Amino acid sequence: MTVGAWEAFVLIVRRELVLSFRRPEQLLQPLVFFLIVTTLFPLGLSLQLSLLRDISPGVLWTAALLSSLLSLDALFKSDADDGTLEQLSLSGQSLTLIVVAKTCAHWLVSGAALVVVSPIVATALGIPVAAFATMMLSLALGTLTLSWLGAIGAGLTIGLRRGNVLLSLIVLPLATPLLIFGAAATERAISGSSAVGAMYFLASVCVFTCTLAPLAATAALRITLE
Amino acid sequence: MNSAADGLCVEKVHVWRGERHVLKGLSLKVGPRELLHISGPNGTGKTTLLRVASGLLRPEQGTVTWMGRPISSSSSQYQAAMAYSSHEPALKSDLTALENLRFAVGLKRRVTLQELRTVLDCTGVGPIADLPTRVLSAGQRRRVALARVLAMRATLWLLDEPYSNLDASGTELMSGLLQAHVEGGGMALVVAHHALALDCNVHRLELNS
Amino acid sequence: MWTWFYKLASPPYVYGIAAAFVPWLLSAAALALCYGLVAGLAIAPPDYQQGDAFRMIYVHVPSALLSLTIYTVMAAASAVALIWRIKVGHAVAAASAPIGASFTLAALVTGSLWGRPMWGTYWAWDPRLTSELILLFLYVGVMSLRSAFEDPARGDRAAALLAVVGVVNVPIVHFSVVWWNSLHQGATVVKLGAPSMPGSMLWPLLAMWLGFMLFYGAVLCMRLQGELLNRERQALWVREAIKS
Amino acid sequence: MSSGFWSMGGYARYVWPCFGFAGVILGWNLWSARRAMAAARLRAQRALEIALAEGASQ
Repeated sequence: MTVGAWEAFVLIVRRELVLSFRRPEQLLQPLVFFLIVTTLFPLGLSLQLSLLRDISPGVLWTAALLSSLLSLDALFKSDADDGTLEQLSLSGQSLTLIVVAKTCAHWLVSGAALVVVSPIVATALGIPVAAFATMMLSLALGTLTLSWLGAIGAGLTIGLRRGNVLLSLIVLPLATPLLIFGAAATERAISGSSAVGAMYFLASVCVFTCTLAPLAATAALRITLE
Repeated sequence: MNSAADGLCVEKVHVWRGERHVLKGLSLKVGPRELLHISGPNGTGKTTLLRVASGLLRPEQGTVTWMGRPISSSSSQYQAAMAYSSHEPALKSDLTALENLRFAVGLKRRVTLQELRTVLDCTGVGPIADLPTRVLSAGQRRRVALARVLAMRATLWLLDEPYSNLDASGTELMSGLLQAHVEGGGMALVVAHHALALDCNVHRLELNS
Repeated sequence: MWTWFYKLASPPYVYGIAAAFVPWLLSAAALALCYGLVAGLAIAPPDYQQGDAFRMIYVHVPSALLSLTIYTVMAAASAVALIWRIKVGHAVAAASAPIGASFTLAALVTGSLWGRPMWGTYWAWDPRLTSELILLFLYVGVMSLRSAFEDPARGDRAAALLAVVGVVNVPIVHFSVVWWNSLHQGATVVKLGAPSMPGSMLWPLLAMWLGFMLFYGAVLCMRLQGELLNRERQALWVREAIKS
Repeated sequence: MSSGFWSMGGYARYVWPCFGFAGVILGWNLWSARRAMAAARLRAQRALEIALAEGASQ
């Protein structure tokens, strides 16, 4: 009679998606932030399109990291505030499964949405269409890694008052390899040379984080829940 | 008296809240067909004790065992057999009552929507099962939380102030369900201020500061 | 052997040896530092390339090494405290964090001063200095997380987990920064490398490094007594400790 | 001491501030460690007095 792990995983992901789409404006906010930040740079630098293209990978990736951070503290905070996180932790399912399901659902809603929106931003920054594929793949890997680093940070800062400032302070230093390899891959794609090297490094950081972060995020949750 | 092996047993737990020594070596035991009513003035650690019993809070010293085995090592069996309802009704305000139950109970056992509707009917919130819980009154939310505990079909109930916000019929419903649960072989640990009008096997644990 | 290790988990015992060690560590550190300074500044010959500017390695390299060593010690103490629930581990981690952050800052300032003659600017995104900067952010993250909680025990455990997660990421961050540096900065910028050194230059460096390590031990023992008192206020042994 | 020593081969502007700052860090560590120890001792004493007062009143 007890519910299997896969069944519980699907149920929690569905729960998160239903909850997210009940408040669509909260989904759009990080994306709009992503668009705004990327339009600030050209305004601030007032460069011609060709020069803009040189800095576009850095701008795109920095904006992507910052807007992903925005949506991260909603990962556990709303459930912790209304007590449902306790109910989830007592549901008989392992806490790791709950964390994995919630983080994957969060990535689908924030990271994947960001990747879908990124071509608009890319054209605004003068990135050629040929580079879109590599850029979007690298962004997908990058936002997934950041969702996992963010899950650890969010788990640690649940009950704190100004939690999301601290969340950024904790997560961003750990996300520097992401930014380096991601921006390098996009830059290589733009200049036409092969981005394979950077993509492999980015993928390895992503795999490394996705395997260890669930343990750390579960431990983080256990610390703040206890 | 039945032995400690077939119920919940809490032995000499100590808990500090920062500087305050909230629980000083407290012990309790609940067996089948028993209800333990924990009462006492505010701030004497009633909720802390319930959270320790549920496994949410790990005590600095002392042990909590279920069916003779410590709950820290057998948490999945323990969680499958118990239902915890905190002081807050713990419902997602954006989800409807039915969805709340579906996602909460669905993690513990396969349950059909029809079965959930009947449970919600039986606790008097059937007609509003499809409204988001934010529009419900506190009493109605308490009834939805009660329906969740019922739908879990757990042998052990851990209820924190289950009577709060309930009107006269709600209180009567609550007492009836508790009575039926305990007489049907279940166990319950209930934190409540006022006396429980139950005539089943009720033990009382008075916490004083 | 195990009883010695087991005793390390009991706060009063650790408080006792920490208090006893401080004078010895401090005097040994002072000795090593004096020798290192005199030998490094006056006796060691100037480098054929960097001239007397190379003497700045005698404070930069020990600070940089120490900043990384202290982070590792903090992460190890945190891991021990998390896994075996030993409170002394949290105290060691809490005591080490500010010391480590201060030496990271020292490494950054001395590094940029040392780089100035070579680069013409105080900051040229040298790969090691950039990693040192990110290490400083990690330290600040751990310290601010620890102090953000009202309940000190929970703050300890949260900071401990972050320290462990951080130490796993330090090599990755360092590698990615070095890789990133190789992308943009070609051979033009001389990397902040210590010149290959004959004995007369090397001994002062070892002495300074030893001096810094002993100094860290001394300050750690001092701070550790404070951290243990904070965490064991109700314990009986605290009464005797305060009277003495 | 020969003036050559103090000039540090023309790099005095960098070498002495460098060592100076390292000295500042060492000094700060000693000073703040001692201060932290004193503060902890004070807090422990105050907690002790409160505990004794409570003990006496019960």
